[in-house]
Amino acid sequence: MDFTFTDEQRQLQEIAGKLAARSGHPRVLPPEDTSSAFDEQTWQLLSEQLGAPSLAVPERFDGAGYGLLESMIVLEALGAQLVPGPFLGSPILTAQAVLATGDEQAGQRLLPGIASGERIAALAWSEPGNDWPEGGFDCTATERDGEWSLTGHKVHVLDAARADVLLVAAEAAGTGPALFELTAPARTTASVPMDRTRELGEVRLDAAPARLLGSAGCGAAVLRRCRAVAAAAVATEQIGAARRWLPEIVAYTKTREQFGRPIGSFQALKHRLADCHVATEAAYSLCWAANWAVSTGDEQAEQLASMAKSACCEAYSAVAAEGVQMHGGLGITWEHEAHLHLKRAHSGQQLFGTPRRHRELLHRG
Amino acid sequence: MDFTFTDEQRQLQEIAGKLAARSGHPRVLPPEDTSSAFDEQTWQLLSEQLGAPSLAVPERFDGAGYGLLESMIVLEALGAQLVPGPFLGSPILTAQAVLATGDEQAGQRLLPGIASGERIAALAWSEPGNDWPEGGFDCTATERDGEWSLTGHKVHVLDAARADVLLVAAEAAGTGPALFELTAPARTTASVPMDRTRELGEVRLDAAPARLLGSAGCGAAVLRRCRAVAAAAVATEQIGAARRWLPEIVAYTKTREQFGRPIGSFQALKHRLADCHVATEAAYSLCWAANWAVSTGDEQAEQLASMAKSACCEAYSAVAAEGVQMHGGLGITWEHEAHLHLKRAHSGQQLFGTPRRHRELLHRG
Amino acid sequence: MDLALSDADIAFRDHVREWLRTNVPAEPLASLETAEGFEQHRAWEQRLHAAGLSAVSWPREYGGAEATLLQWVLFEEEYYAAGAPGRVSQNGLFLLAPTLLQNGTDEQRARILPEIAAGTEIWAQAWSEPGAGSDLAGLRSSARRTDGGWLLSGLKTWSSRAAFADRAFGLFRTDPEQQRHRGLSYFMFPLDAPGVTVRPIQRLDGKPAFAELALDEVFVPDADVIGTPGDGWRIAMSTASNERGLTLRSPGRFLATARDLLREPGALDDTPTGERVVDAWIDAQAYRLATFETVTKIAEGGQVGAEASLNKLFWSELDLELHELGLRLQGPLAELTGPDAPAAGRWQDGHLFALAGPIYAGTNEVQRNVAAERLLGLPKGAR
Amino acid sequence: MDLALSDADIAFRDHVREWLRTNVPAEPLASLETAEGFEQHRAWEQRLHAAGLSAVSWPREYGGAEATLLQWVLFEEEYYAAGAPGRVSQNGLFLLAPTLLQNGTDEQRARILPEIAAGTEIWAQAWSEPGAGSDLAGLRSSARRTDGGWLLSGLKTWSSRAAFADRAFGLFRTDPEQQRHRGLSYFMFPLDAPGVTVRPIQRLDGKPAFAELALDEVFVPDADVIGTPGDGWRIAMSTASNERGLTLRSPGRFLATARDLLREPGALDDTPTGERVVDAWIDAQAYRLATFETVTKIAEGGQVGAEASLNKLFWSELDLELHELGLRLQGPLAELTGPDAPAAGRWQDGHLFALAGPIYAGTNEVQRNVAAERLLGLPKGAR
Repeated sequence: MDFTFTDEQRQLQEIAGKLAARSGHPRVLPPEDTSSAFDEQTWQLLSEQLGAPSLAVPERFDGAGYGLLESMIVLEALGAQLVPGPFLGSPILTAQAVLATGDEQAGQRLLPGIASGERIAALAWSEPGNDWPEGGFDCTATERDGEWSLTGHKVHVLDAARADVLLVAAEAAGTGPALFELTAPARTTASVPMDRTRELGEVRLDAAPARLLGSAGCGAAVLRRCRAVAAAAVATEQIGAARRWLPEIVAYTKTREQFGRPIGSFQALKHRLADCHVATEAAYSLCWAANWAVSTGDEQAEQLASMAKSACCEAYSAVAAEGVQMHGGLGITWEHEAHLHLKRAHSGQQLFGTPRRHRELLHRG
Repeated sequence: MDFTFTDEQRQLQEIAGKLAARSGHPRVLPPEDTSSAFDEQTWQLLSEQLGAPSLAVPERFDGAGYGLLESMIVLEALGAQLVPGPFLGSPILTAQAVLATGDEQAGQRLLPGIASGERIAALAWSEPGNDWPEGGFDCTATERDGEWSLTGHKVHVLDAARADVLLVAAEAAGTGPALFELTAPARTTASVPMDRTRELGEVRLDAAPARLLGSAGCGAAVLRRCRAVAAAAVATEQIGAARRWLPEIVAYTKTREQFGRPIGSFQALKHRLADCHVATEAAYSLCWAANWAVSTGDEQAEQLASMAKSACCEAYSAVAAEGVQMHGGLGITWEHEAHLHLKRAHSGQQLFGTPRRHRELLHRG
Repeated sequence: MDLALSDADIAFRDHVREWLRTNVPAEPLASLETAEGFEQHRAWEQRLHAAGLSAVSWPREYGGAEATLLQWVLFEEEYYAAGAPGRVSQNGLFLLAPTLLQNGTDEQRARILPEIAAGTEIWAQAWSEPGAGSDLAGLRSSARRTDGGWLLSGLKTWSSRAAFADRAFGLFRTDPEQQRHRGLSYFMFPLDAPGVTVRPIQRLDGKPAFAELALDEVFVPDADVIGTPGDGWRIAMSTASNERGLTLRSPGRFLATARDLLREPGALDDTPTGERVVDAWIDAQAYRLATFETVTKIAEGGQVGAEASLNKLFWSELDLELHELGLRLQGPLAELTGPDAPAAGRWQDGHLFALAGPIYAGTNEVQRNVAAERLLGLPKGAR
Repeated sequence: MDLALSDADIAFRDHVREWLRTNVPAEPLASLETAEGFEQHRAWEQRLHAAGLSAVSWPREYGGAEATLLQWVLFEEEYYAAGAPGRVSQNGLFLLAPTLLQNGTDEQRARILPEIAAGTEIWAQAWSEPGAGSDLAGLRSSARRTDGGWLLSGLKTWSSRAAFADRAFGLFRTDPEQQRHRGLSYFMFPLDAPGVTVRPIQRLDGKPAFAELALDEVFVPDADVIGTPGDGWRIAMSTASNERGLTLRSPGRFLATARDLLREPGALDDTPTGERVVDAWIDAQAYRLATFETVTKIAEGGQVGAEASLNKLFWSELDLELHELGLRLQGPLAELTGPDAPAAGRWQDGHLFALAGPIYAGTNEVQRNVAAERLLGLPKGAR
C-alpha cells in the first residue's frame, strides 16, 4: 500500500497547478454578464500543451493511455482555481461513459476528438424530478428499421449548449436504459446557474435520430460507473477548492485587524478554522482513495466515490461558509471571491447527486 | 397577553425553590447503591407544608383547585435540583389522566389520596417496542360478567414499584384503548435506570382484575392529553435543570485556572456557553407557553408541548455535555455532579417520547 | 400568566389583516435594490401611511397610530404573513426614529419623523468604514468645526439603501485627540450634498444593496447633529440596541418564512431535511414567544439590554437555516436562476440575503462575546 | 499511489485474523476496572505474548515481531474486529515503551520492555495534577535529590489504571527554581513503594478507572529516571505526541464500533439518525484512510508532528458520535442498565467511556489551538 504520488504524477500536479493559477479567467464577472464561463485559452493550453483531455483515454483511441487518476490530478488543480470549462464533463465523464459501454466502434469514432480537446462531449442524463438515476427515464428510445430515435427532456446537462457530441441516457422498450449518441444537432438551451463557473443546459428531443452505444440493456451498469466517476470527480474539484481557499481565509484573518488585533488571533475563530482543517484533511484522504478506486476499477469504487462526494462537499461547504463570515462585509459582496466559493460549493453539492443522495446509495450498498 | 407570573405564583416559585434546594437528597449516591432514589422527607415537606400534590386537583376532589400551571412551577424547582420522587408521575401525570377520563367516581376514589400525597399513583403505558402510543396496545382488557381483567407487559413505568394506585392503558376488544385501574396488587419490578434520580419499573399483568375509567373508547383522547401533559412536564424539569446548572458551569470556569487564566476567559469556551444560553432561554419561552396551554386547555396545547419537549431536551443535553467537557477530569468522575446532568438529560429525552418522536407528532399535527 | 390576546388586540390584528388582504399588490414589486423598484416601494410606503399603518407604534403627531408594542409585533406578523413588500423606509423607521425620539430635539422630530412615516424621505445608514466593521469604535471619518456647523470627510462603507436613498446618518470623529469610543458625534446628511460621492456595491446576488460613501468636506448644519457633539457613541449604542433588539427583526418575518417552508414539497417528510425543517419551525415559534415575553417585560417597565444579543444570534442563524432548508428542498433545481428558478428564486434570493445576517449589525462573534460577558458574567478582555 | 495490500501484508493480516478467530474468548472478560477483570486481562496479555502478538511492531529482542507500521495498523483492525479484550498493558505499550525506545538507556529497555510485552508488569500513567490538567506545564509535584536517587512528593490525579497497576511513570519538578516547562524530570516508580497512597476514583460509570496518587518522599533510584534530569518536558512531549498520534487510537477500534452500529436495528433507515449513522461510518473510513496516508508518509521518512492534533480531534469526536448514535438507536431501552440493558450495555458503557475522549491526553480545546497555530499558522498567545 502506498498513498503517495509518483514523481511523474507530482510533476503533472505542479504543471496543472501553475496552468490553472495562471488561467486568464476573470474570477468575478459583472453580475449582468450571464455569458459563458468557458475559458477558451485555458482549454487550449490544457489540450495542446498538457494533453490533459487525453490522459485517461487509451492509446488505441489516440489517448495518452495514463489512468483516470492522472485526469483527477489535473481536475483538482482546475477545481482549486474554479476554472470553468468542459474538463469534468467531456474527457472525464463522457469519455468514461463511452469506455464503459465497451463499444469499440464508438470509441474509435468519438474518443480521438475528445482526447485532443477538439471536440467537446456531453452526457444528457438527469430529467426533471429524476436526478442522475440508473434508469427509469421518461426519455424513450424507439427502434424502427434499425434506426433509433429519442424523445424526451434532459436537464442539468454539463456543457450542453457547447457540446459537439451529445450522449443521451434513454429507456428502450423491453431492454431498459441504454446510452445513445445523437446523430443530428439537438435543441439545447443554456441555463443560468447560480454558480456561473459552470455551464449547464437543457436538451429537448423530439424523435431525434441516434445510435445505440454498446449492447441493449447495459445502461444501468454504465450509469452506475458514470455516477462513481462523476462523484469522485466532483469530490476532487470541491476538495481542491477547499484546500486552496482555506489558507487564503486564514491569511486574511491574519491581516484584518479589529479591536486592535488580527481577527485570526481570536480563539473562537481559530477553533472554527481548525475544524475546517480537520474536515478538509479527512475528506482529502477519502477523495484520493476514491480516485484510486475508480481508476483501477476496485470493487469498492462506487462506495468510496459516494463517501468522497459526501465528505468533500460537506467540507467545502463549511469552508465556503466560514469564508463568507470571516470576510465580514466583503464576504457578502459580488466584488470579492468569497461568494464564488459559496456558489461553487452549492453547485458541487447538487451535481450528480447531493451528499444526502450519496448517503442513500451507501445505505443501499 | 401577559407572560409574567402573578405575585402568588412567584411566591410559590420561591418557596418551592428553597424547599428543593434544601432537599436532603445526596446528589451523588455511591455507584454500588442501586437502591431507591426516593426522597421521603422532601416528599413529606412538599405534601404537608406546601400542599404541592393538591395544586392541580379540583376542590371537589379535595384538591387546592389551582391549575396545572402552579404544579409546573413546583416541578421546575424540583427538576432544577434533580430531586427524585413521584411529583411528575403521581399528582401531575396520573391525576391528570384520571381527570381526563371524566370519571367522577374515579376522581372521588383516587384523587383525594393523590392530592394529599398519601397515595402514590402510577400510569402503566409504554410496552416493549411501543413507546407511549395512543393505542395499539398488546395489553388486552377483557370483560366477563361486568368485571374487567388485564393481561400484558408494561415498561418504563414511573414509580411502578412504589405505587399504591396503578392505572393501565389497555386495548379492549371492539372499543379500543382505554384506561383501567388495577383493583389488586400487581407484579412490579424496579428497573435500574442509567439516571438514578428516577424510579422506573415494569408491570406484568396476567388476568389482573381491574376497573374501567370513564367510558369505553375514550383511551386515545385521554392518552393524547396525557402525552401533552407529560411532555410539558418533562420539558419543565429539563429546562429547570439547565437553567440552574448553566450558571454553575459558568461559575466553575471563572475559578478554574489553566495557562495562568480562568478557563472562562477563553473565547471558544465563552462562545459555546453563550450558545447554551441562547438555546436555554429560547426553550424556556416555549416551555411556559406549553405549560400555560396544557393548563388552560388551549387548542395548541399538544403542539406546544411537543415543541417544548423537543427544545428543552435539546437545550439541556447541550448544557449537560458542556458541563462534562468544561469540568475536564472532574466531569467524567462519579464524584462530581456533572454526570448526573448528563444522565438526567438522557432520561428526560427518552421519557414520554424522544425529541425526534415529538417532531414526528408535529409533522402529523 | 395569560397568553390569550385581549379583545382590543384581536380587533387591531383583524383590522390590519383585512387592510393587507385588500391592499397588498398581487404581483410582487420590482426589487428594492433597483431604481424602479425603489420608487415602487416608496409609493407603497405612502399607501401604508395613508392607511395609518406605516409607523403604527409612533405618536399620532408624527404619523403613527399609537399602537402598543404588542400590537406592533402583531402588525408585523400580519404584514409578513400577507407577503407585503419589504420596507424601504426601514433605516428611518427602526434606526433613526428611535434615536430621534430618545435623543433628538423637538424641532428634529417634527421635521424628520413625519417624512419618514410618509415615505417621502428614505434614509440610509452610514456606520461602517473599511477598517471599522465589527469594531465600530475604530472609525476614522472626521467632522471639522466650521461656521454654523461641521465639515464631514472620510469613507463609509456597507451603507445599506444608499444607492437610491435620500439622506444618511452616522458617526464621525469630532475630536481627533480622543480615541476609540470618545470624541464621536452623530450626524445626518443629504446624499446629494456637495462633496458626497456614492459608489454602489453589489451584494452577492449582484444587486447594489450597499454603497460606499466618500465624503469630502460635506457641510452639515448644527441642526442636523443629534445630541451633544462628542456624545455620539452613547447615542449610537441606544440605536444599535434597538437595531439588534426587537425592532429590526420582529418574529413575523421568520414565522412567514417558516410557514412558506412547510409548504414546500418534501418539507414534512420524515427525513433528515424534514427534521431540520421542524426544528427551524420550532425555533421560529420560540422566537415569537420569546418576543412576547420581552414585550410583556417592557410593558411592565423592564429594559432590554444585552438580551438583544441573544435575539440577534437567534434570528440571524434561524433565518439562514430556514433559507438553507428552502434551497435543500429544491434539490438540483435550486442551482437554476432567472426564469428557470423554482419558486421564482424566493429561496435563493432569501438565502443570499440571510447570509448577511450573522455579519451586519455587529457580527455574531461580537454578539457571543456580549452574551458571554454581560449575560453570563464571563471574564472580559482576553478573547 | 497504489492502495492494494502486498502479499506479505495480506499473509500477516490473515495470520492474525486466524489466531484471533480461534483464541479470542467467547465470553467477554470481566471489566478491566475490577480486581478480577484486571487479572483476567493480564492473563490475556500473556496469551497474546506467547503467540508473539502482544507488541507486534517492537524489535524481537524485547518480545516484538518486528512488524511494519502498516502491519501494526492491520493488526489493530483485526484485533478490534475480532472483539478481543481491551489492552490492560496500553500505558506501557503505547506511552512508556516509545519513550524508552527513544530516550531510555539500553539497561532500561532490556529490563522494562520485555515485562511490558509479557504482561507481567502493568503501568499506570501519572501526568495530571489537580491544578494541572490541560496545562501540564503547571504541575507542582516535586523530586528532591538524595543519595543515589530522588524523593518524589506531591499529588497526581486522573491516573488511569492506577487502581490495580504495578508501576507508574510521570513528570516531577526537580528544579524548584525553574518555571513551567523547565526543570521537570521523567520518573518511573512502583505503586506499592513506601510513601505512595493510591485512592481510586470512580469514573462516571462508577468504575475505579482512575486513581489519585499521593506521594510522600517516595524513593526512586537514578536508574529509574528517563533521560537527563531537567529534560522531562521534551521527553514527555515525544510520548504525548505518540499518545495523541497514531499509536493510542488506531482506526481499528472505530471501524469495529461503526460496524457494530450498522448492525443495530434501524441504523440504516432513511431517517435523521440513519443519516448520522452513515456520516459516522464515512468518518470511520476517512480516519482509516488518513491513517494509511500517515503510515505511508512515515514509511517514506516523514514525521508526524502537529497533525497528531487533527487525529485526536477526529477520533475523539467520532467515538462520541458513534456511541451517541448507538444509544439513540436503542430508544428508551437505552435508559436501562444491568440485566435489562440492551446489547449487554455495550453502547452505554462505550458512551460513558467515549465522553472522556475529548478531555484526556490534552483537551480538544488545546488540540484546536495546536491545529490552528501550528498547522494553519494563526497567531498564538491571545486565546
